[in-house]
Amino acid sequence: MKTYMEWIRTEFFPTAFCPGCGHGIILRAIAKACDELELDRDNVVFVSGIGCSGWIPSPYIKADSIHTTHGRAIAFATGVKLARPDFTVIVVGGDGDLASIGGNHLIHAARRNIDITCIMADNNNYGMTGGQYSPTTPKGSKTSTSRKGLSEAPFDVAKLVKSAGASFVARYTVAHFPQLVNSIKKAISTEGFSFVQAISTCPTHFGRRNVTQDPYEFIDYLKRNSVNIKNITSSAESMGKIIIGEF
Amino acid sequence: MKTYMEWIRTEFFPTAFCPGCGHGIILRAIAKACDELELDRDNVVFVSGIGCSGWIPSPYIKADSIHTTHGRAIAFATGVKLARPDFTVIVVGGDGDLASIGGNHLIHAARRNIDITCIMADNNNYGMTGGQYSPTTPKGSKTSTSRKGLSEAPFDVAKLVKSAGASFVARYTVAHFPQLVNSIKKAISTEGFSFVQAISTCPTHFGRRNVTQDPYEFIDYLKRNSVNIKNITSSAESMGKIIIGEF
Amino acid sequence: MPWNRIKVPIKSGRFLLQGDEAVADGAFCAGMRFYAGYPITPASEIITRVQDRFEESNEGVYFQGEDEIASIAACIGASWTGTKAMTATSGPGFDLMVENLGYAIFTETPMVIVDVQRAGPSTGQAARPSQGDYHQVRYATHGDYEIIVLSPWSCQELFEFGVRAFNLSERYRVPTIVLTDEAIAHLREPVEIPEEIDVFDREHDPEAPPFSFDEVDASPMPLLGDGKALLVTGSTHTEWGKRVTQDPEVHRKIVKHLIGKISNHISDIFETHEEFIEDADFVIASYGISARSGFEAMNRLRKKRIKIGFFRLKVIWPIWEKYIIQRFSNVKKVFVPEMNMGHLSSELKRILNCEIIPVTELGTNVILPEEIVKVVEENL
Amino acid sequence: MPWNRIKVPIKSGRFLLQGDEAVADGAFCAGMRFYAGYPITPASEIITRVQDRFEESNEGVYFQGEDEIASIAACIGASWTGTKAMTATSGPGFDLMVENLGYAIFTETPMVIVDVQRAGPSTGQAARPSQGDYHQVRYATHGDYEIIVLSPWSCQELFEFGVRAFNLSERYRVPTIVLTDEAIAHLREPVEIPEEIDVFDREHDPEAPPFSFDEVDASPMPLLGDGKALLVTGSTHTEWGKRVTQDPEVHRKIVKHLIGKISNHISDIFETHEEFIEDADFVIASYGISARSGFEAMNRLRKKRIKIGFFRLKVIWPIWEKYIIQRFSNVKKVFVPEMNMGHLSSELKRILNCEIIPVTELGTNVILPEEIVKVVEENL
Amino acid sequence: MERLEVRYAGTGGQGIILLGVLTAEAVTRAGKYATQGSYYGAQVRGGITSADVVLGKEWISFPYVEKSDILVAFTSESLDYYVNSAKNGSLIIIDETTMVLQDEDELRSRYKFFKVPFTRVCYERFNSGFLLNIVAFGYILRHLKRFCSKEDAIEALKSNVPPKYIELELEAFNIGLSL
Amino acid sequence: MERLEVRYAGTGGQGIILLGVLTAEAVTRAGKYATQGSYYGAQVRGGITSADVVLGKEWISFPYVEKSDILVAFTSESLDYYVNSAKNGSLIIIDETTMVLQDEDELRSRYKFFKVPFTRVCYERFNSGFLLNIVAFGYILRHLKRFCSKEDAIEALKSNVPPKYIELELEAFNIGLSL
Amino acid sequence: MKKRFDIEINHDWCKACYICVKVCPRSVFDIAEKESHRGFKEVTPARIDDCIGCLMCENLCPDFAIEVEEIENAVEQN
Amino acid sequence: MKKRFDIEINHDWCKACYICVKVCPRSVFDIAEKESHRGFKEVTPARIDDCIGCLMCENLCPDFAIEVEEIENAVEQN
Ligand SMILES: Cc1ncc(C[n+]2csc(CCOP(=O)(O)OP(=O)(O)O)c2C)c(N)n1
Ligand SMILES: Cc1ncc(C[n+]2csc(CCOP(=O)(O)OP(=O)(O)O)c2C)c(N)n1
Ligand code: SF4
Ligand code: SF4
Ligand code: SF4
Ligand code: SF4
Repeated sequence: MKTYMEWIRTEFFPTAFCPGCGHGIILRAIAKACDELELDRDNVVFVSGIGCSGWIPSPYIKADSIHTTHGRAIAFATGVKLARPDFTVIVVGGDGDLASIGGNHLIHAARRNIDITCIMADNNNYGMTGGQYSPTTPKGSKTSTSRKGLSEAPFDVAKLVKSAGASFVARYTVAHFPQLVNSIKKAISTEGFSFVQAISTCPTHFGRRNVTQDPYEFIDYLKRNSVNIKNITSSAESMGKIIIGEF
Repeated sequence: MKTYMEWIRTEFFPTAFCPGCGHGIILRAIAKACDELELDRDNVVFVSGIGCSGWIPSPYIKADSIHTTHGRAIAFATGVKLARPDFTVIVVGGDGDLASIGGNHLIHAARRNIDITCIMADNNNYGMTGGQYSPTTPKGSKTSTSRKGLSEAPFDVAKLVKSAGASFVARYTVAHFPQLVNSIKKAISTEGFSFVQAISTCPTHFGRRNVTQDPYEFIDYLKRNSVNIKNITSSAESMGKIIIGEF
Repeated sequence: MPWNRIKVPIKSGRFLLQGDEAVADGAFCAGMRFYAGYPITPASEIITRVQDRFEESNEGVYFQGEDEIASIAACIGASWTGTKAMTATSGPGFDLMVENLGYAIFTETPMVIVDVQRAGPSTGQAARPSQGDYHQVRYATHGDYEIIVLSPWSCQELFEFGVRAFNLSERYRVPTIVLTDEAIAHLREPVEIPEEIDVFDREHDPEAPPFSFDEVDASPMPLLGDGKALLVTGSTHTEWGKRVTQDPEVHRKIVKHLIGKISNHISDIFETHEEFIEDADFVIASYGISARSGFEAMNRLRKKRIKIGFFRLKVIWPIWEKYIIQRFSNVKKVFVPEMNMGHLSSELKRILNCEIIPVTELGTNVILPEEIVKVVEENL
Repeated sequence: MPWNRIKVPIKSGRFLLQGDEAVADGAFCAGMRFYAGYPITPASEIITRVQDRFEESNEGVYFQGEDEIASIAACIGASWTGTKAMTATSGPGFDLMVENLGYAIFTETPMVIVDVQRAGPSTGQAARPSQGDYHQVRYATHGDYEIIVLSPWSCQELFEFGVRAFNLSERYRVPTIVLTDEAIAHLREPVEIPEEIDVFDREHDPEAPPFSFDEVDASPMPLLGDGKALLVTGSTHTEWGKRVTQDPEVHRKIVKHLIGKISNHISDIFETHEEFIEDADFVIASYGISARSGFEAMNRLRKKRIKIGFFRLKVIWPIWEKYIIQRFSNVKKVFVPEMNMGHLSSELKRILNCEIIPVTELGTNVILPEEIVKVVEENL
Repeated sequence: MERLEVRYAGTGGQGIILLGVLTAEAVTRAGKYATQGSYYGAQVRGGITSADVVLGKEWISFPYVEKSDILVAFTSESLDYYVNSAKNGSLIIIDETTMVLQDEDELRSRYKFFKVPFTRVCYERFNSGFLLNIVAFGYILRHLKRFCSKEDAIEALKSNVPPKYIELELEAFNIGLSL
Repeated sequence: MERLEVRYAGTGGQGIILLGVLTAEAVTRAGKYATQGSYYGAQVRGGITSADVVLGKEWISFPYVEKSDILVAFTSESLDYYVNSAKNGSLIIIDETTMVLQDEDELRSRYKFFKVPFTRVCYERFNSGFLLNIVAFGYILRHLKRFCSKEDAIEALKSNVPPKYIELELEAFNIGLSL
Repeated sequence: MKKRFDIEINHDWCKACYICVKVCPRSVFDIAEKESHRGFKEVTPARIDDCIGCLMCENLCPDFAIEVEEIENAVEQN
Repeated sequence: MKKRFDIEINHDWCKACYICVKVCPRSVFDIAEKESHRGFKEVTPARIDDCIGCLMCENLCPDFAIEVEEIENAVEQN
């Protein structure tokens, strides 16, 4: 067994995620990052909100975890961190959880630059409640609440969090596993607020309606559709692409 | 009588603001902008939240106004605008109102780029409740809740709103009256979400504790301490300065 | 005239509908043309149906708020333009609406909230029914006021109360809640959509002050865009909306108005469904999904020749105490099945002097008729 | 032992204190070392005092949340590290705390909320007193549960209840509310700070499951950092925190525990202040600021040889029905002064059979003793 | 008041809810009364799922299954969970292909017990279990004759599946009918 | 139970609340009991402001002024507002310098009415009205003899003003004492 | 052709913040020695002839208490 | 010195999303013809000798159902 499995609560397996859900890959990435950093599991606290994404740490990561109300994970985490600055505090949430209802806590944590790591499992929609659009759903996408295509523009959450004051901001997809693990490691190691936008796949909802219901094809699409921020020469080049890298 | 006085509800004068409060100057700037744009007063709706800043339009501007709950003005305004796209909808709020408790509505309105104008009367603290620090209070400032100097960093709200997707973003101070009027005019004329950060003076609280209790000296300080974004050559130059201009 | 008999803007006839769909249809028929909400189990299906209706008719605006706070706020803003507005949610989302619900009450803004109960406290069991929010909807926001809460027991009533909630809300200028639960909202039943319905549109008077101190009735409402430079505020105000934040007398007048305009019309607002009350020694009193169980239990008990009646509150707030006292004057015992710790029971204890016997379920199972039959038989 | 007699960490003696200051001092003495809040009239003075105490002692963390939602959330997070946490607010801010209050209840997180009532609904009159939130604090969040609410009537009691709220909260693992009002919170009175106080610190057991299904008492609490990979969740869960969102039985067990751990200890929790109840035909029953008026009214009436007693609830929730029934067994009429539409009155109507006569104030004036005297004399 | 309580039970992804809806819809179209309620696990897929349908000639008071008259189970897990709420002597139908039972004799002694090869016929014709629920819908109709006709059922089907699949669905339905 | 109800009334910025606090503090230091409540307008400055102080030897039940025994008014507006809640025959003190009264005779007939040149003496000594409240504090002590001594008052003053101003404040206090 | 201006001060609205006095580049205003009935020392445009009509005082008066207006006739007469 | 790998598949955790099958650059996996008792067609590492140990399958399996391990002995034996 790989050593990072010590960070996984296998007694609750198989997970409650749909087959092929990218959230499981993010779960592994987090476990691997923690393992490679050799964190002391007794001093790591995970905090999550409501959503499929909230289940990544709670219950699947074997460390203290608080599964809170929808959107409020960062605020709870702030209390934990302020009361116990010696703890490593890691928030995991969805794009709905962290960027829609919880957007204010996100930018304020970045502003305060509080020493918390925040991982946004971004599947471009509200998986748990049936695939409604979220603030990261690309314009034109079909979701259960934009069945003819979404007319709203999405946030560039990484940019937003950066401009709010975060110390470290990165974006990768589940198709970029080693980079994802690395960025999570960097995020945890960085002092101040750090943010990793982990683009995930929800084959059941977003995939089915927009990309593909096939889990692998979806991951492959993410790979093909991403460009590293370092490799962008013109903005036209990056149009419609997922910009990955450190911000 | 100047024509812009038609936008002012003088029957409630003298205003409830403290002597020398900069919010009165913002009131005039808004009235002047509306007057110069020759807006049809019957189709203009002002929406404000709770705070001294909320009083700028409610009751002092003679047009429809909804004085809402603390932090929620933009959300109410969104309902008004969506139901009546023909209305000119203008939100006026404070830094606490719009950037602290209401920060999420602010960035989401910018993301949606809904055609609303938002004017933030930013006096760097919570005037109404006794001068507590706000998300725009400069680091180190003394406020009633940071009596030894604030350790948190402030938002650059203009930058944040811009990166969230707003069409037009400007920042001026009450010491830059003509520019302020102009930027409000541009904001109202721009389609999509437009945001004017109007740096105001609260001599009673922020001024007394940090700059000066003297209303004029405070305004003069704002003038001396601002640099236009166009004139910045090095970032060192702008350290600790208020960057004004269009973003 | 504010009352109008209108042709329904959707296909009439008898359809198998889910509760969530039925309430959306009812609201749409009543004229709802603005919907703002945030998805939540078990109310999310309402959104889909509303969007269908808006798209079919090319009328209406859907707004997905960044959260429930923004959603209810947008409804209030829309309502002041004269647009009938609605939101739908469940416990955790309702919690977040509480502050602006108070604003709507204080500013006398018509609007409808559909609250589909799930098991709480907190996120509890999202897809399981409960009736635990009976008192929450009445007391959630701070201060003194009255509010109207309807409690449907079927998909048919979800349609009808979708209409009625708007009519009451427009008539009394008060936010009105349709309090249902996961069991009914997700139930499918045949629903009869009538050809015509009666609809009340608020009395719009551009000359009227936005607020009123009238102690006995609601007043006409001006709107944004009337050209009267309206002042709307959730702080204490005069009739013309001028803030008055230190005068006890003005505050007293407003609160009296907020209470009086409802309590003086309780006979118009309050509604019940009663069976065999006249000759009953015992009564099963309930509302919502538990009343379905109670009704079946009554049927079974009457087959056993027990003189038991059935009393169902279609409106749970305001509760018409005098009427209830009168109707129950000869009743010996009241059995109150409900999926909570006994909320209606405690109200009836306050109102009635006879014995009140709660039949409660703190888990998340709909109460079975047989359980009620058993409790009644044990307590005869 | 969880109970400890400790020397107070501040200067003892007799001082003129404002209510807001007194409650902050009480909380600090009880061990509060985490405060998160958002300014609001009339609770803002609490912040200043807390900051003073933290700075003097070089202990404690102050966090100014971006709003009230963040503030209460931070308190809950801090509490799970074993830090005694508090927030303070008033109606509009309390509204926003409602969802996370439910989370604290469901996760059995000890913490204290000081709620300084101002006149509502909505922003109403920010700097005027009211008692309109009596039922809100009990029913604000959705679902079924019990909660503890203390109602002080003086600055002295604000100090004492600052201590007691923490003791009860830690003892029963339930968020505890000190419900006061602008009148007392802004009042200044001599307050006696004792040399020593009794403090209850939660039973910390690293081996214990985070939650409990015990029907009669609260259970020990493990903490973050205990090395046991705690699972804390506001969804329905087993004792070990595993989510169980479809099982009615587990939900029933939790809710029974939440209710049972409080209701079974009501004699420990509930507290009253009584005068001349034994021989009284009439009683003035009240709480908070209105009880000050009621007490003075009783004095005046007894001088007129009227056999009237005084009954004050120091704890308004839970309300000990059996005890009240017993104490009022010989009472003919109960007069209930309160600054609202009659909240305690309606509770007493539910509990007692004698006549309940509300003396209410819907405006924002503290009720004058003479007004009560008048109502009593008219109703003898 | 006539009342027939039908419960379909299986796991997520088997189309149990749609089966319930189709039944209720057919009965509604026949001018009778039907209520349909569902129960699903927290996961979008997996776990026990069931659909209750209560049928009557007129309005139905209690809309859920209290004690089923007919229980159709597609997984052993769901059968175990629900068998105790089947009326004594009531009808229990299970999928013969996929379900292995330990206590078949006991079941036979207490209930009218039928094993139907739903999955097998499905695979034989479609090489997939995808239309399992539609086959079952066709099959179950024989027990619902007092409440709806074959035509009502076909109407129900037509109004609940996308037009492009209707041919396939009807075929599955007919297979069920003729089982 | 002895009870003395004192009300200070004026406008924002005059230091009315501090005057109330000083009174209550002095009495508290004397080992007696005092309650002090305030009323202020929504504005940070301006509007009617008042401070109620109720004094007793022991615990005071109702902590607000019901009918004042002593009313000290510093503006006409506040006098008008509060005069009706003064007890008949009670003490009313006003600032002679700044207040112009229409109905002085009536007031004299119903109350023990005193005019004191608070503002004038203040300006004479300090060329500002800034210490008005402290002068008044010194003045009012003569009516509070049963509750506190001059020494208690000075202690109260010392613990409520910044040390660097204490000299000035004491001077103002003494001017009031000797008025 | 020097323009002339009229300055009107609304003493009911003025709160004596003295921004106008200090902002005026021509030091047009004086502050009264004595307090008015509202408890303020009133501002007067003592040197009105020096006014150049820059509107600084008007625009920065938070209380709309100052209005500066060009005297049309005055210009024509020149 | 070709490295050899062992691939373990946990069929209790696998949900048959087939990411592994498709992501493997060496097409190591096959899908069974028949459904298992859990209702899935199971995956088998049919061509295990072709495995190059890139870990794509393991890392992208959302359900932790695959473990690829180098066979230490195998390397030494070469
Ligand atoms: C206050 C509140 N509102 C709404 C919900 C319903 N809800 C649960 S999860 C969720 C969204 C989940 O989306 P996201 O955060 O993107 O996570 P995902 O499920 O996509 O991983 C919503 C709206 C809730 N639980 N609480
Ligand atoms: C929900 C809620 N929380 C807190 C308050 C109290 N409150 C009123 S105004 C205000 C802050 C005002 O600051 P700002 O928005 O910056 O406006 P300013 O007064 O400085 O112009 C606060 C916290 C409230 N009214 N409602
Ligand atoms: S709904 Fe989407 S995000 Fe949620 S488990 Fe299924 S695939 Fe994953
Ligand atoms: S408190 Fe500050 S912001 Fe408010 S009116 Fe006074 S000076 Fe202006
Ligand atoms: S207009 Fe200019 S020059 Fe004239 S008084 Fe005003 S500030 Fe002075
Ligand atoms: S490790 Fe690589 S080569 Fe080996 S089976 Fe997995 S994906 Fe294929």
